[in-house]
Amino acid sequence: MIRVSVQEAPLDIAAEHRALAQSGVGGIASFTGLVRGDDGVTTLELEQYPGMTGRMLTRLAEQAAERWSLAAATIVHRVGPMAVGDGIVFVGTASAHRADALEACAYLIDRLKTDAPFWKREWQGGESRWVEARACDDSAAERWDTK
Amino acid sequence: MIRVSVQEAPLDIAAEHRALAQSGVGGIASFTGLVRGDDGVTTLELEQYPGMTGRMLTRLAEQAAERWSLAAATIVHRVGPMAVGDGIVFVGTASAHRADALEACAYLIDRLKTDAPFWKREWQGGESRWVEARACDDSAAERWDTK
Amino acid sequence: MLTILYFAWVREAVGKAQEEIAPPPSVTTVAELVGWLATQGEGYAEAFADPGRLRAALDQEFVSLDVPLGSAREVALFPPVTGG
Amino acid sequence: MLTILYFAWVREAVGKAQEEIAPPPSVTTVAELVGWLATQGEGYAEAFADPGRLRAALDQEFVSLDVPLGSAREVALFPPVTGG
Repeated sequence: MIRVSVQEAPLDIAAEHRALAQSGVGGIASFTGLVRGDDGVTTLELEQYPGMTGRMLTRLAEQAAERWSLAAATIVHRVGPMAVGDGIVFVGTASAHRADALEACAYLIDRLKTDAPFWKREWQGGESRWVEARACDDSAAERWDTK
Repeated sequence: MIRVSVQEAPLDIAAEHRALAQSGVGGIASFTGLVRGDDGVTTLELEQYPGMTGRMLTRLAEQAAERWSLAAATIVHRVGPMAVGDGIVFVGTASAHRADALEACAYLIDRLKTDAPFWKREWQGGESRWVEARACDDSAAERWDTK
Repeated sequence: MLTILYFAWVREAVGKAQEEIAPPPSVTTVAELVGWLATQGEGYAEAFADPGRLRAALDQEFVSLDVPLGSAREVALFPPVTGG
Repeated sequence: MLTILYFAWVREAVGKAQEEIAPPPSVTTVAELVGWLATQGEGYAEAFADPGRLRAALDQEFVSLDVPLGSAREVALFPPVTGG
């Protein structure tokens, strides 16, 4: 069962875990990306390409479900303004095999960083700057191609 | 920051995530093991070696913190009777680097299966049986020795 | 007519999120569209001066800048993505 | 005097969780302790008949059955662990 959400509402980690547990299997892996307060950042803003984001996240979840034995996969990505410490993205996988759950979770967060049309902007008080893409995210995503 | 708990109370996944987020870093990985309802199991019971469990879990978390760059690591293991769908164990790691968080999380759950003195007993109505150790858990734990 | 969408600092430099455009017939690839857009005014010049900083999608699929526009109806131009 | 702890089905077969025992001087290793315990009654015979099914800890550290008891105060005997 695949669940994808692009939402302004805060992540509800307990609810996402409960929904994944409905699949009845033995293990749930998750990764949550959080807003860091580095360099005096006060607010993070996430812009998306509406329409394309949901479709790309669904495709990533389907690819993970083809590659690993998953009973369920969830991707929730927030958009709009968020505070330091808030969750930006939640990726969760449920599987009878813990290695499958953990690897699929790593795959999803790595690919999401390069394959989903979101853009981060950091605010420090009244000043803002668009976050630059990182080369290490490209190589993290590519390692799944060579396997 | 290391947090270890062996408890009868249900896992509180949201609270564990909030505590890990206090570390201020960008990512939290977690793995939650759940009671499966296979083969008509109605209740799972967990026995521990009191005193030794807490120390072994703390040692595992310390080993993970030496091996990966972690801002925080949490291991919570339930004991006593639990229902189908309940969480048995929660492993959570916080890191500035998502690969560190995910790998350390995989390490902790793999090692915990072989290095912590817990025993599972499955109840099917009034009948019970002790769960047998699985060879695949030994090999999953050993893969971390050869790296 | 093409629907063109701009995101992040490209949107801010251009000063709009979306527009309908009929580029000249000489524009057949995404890169040529970018080059042509760069001549359409000050904000456009700023947004499209360095194609190396840009990424694109045709009808909501990522493409490299050298692909033909073909029969695409929606072109999006934006910086490398930074979600997750 | 040794404190001996039993867990899981070993505890159930023996019929107790813990006891204080002074084994004879000929018992110097964990395996020898297991062999001696197997002679201490019906439940013990059942619990300790097959040392291959048993694991042990000395003073709360896992050990293999061939190690000497040494100056350990607490010996635990149990099946392979199945937590997590």
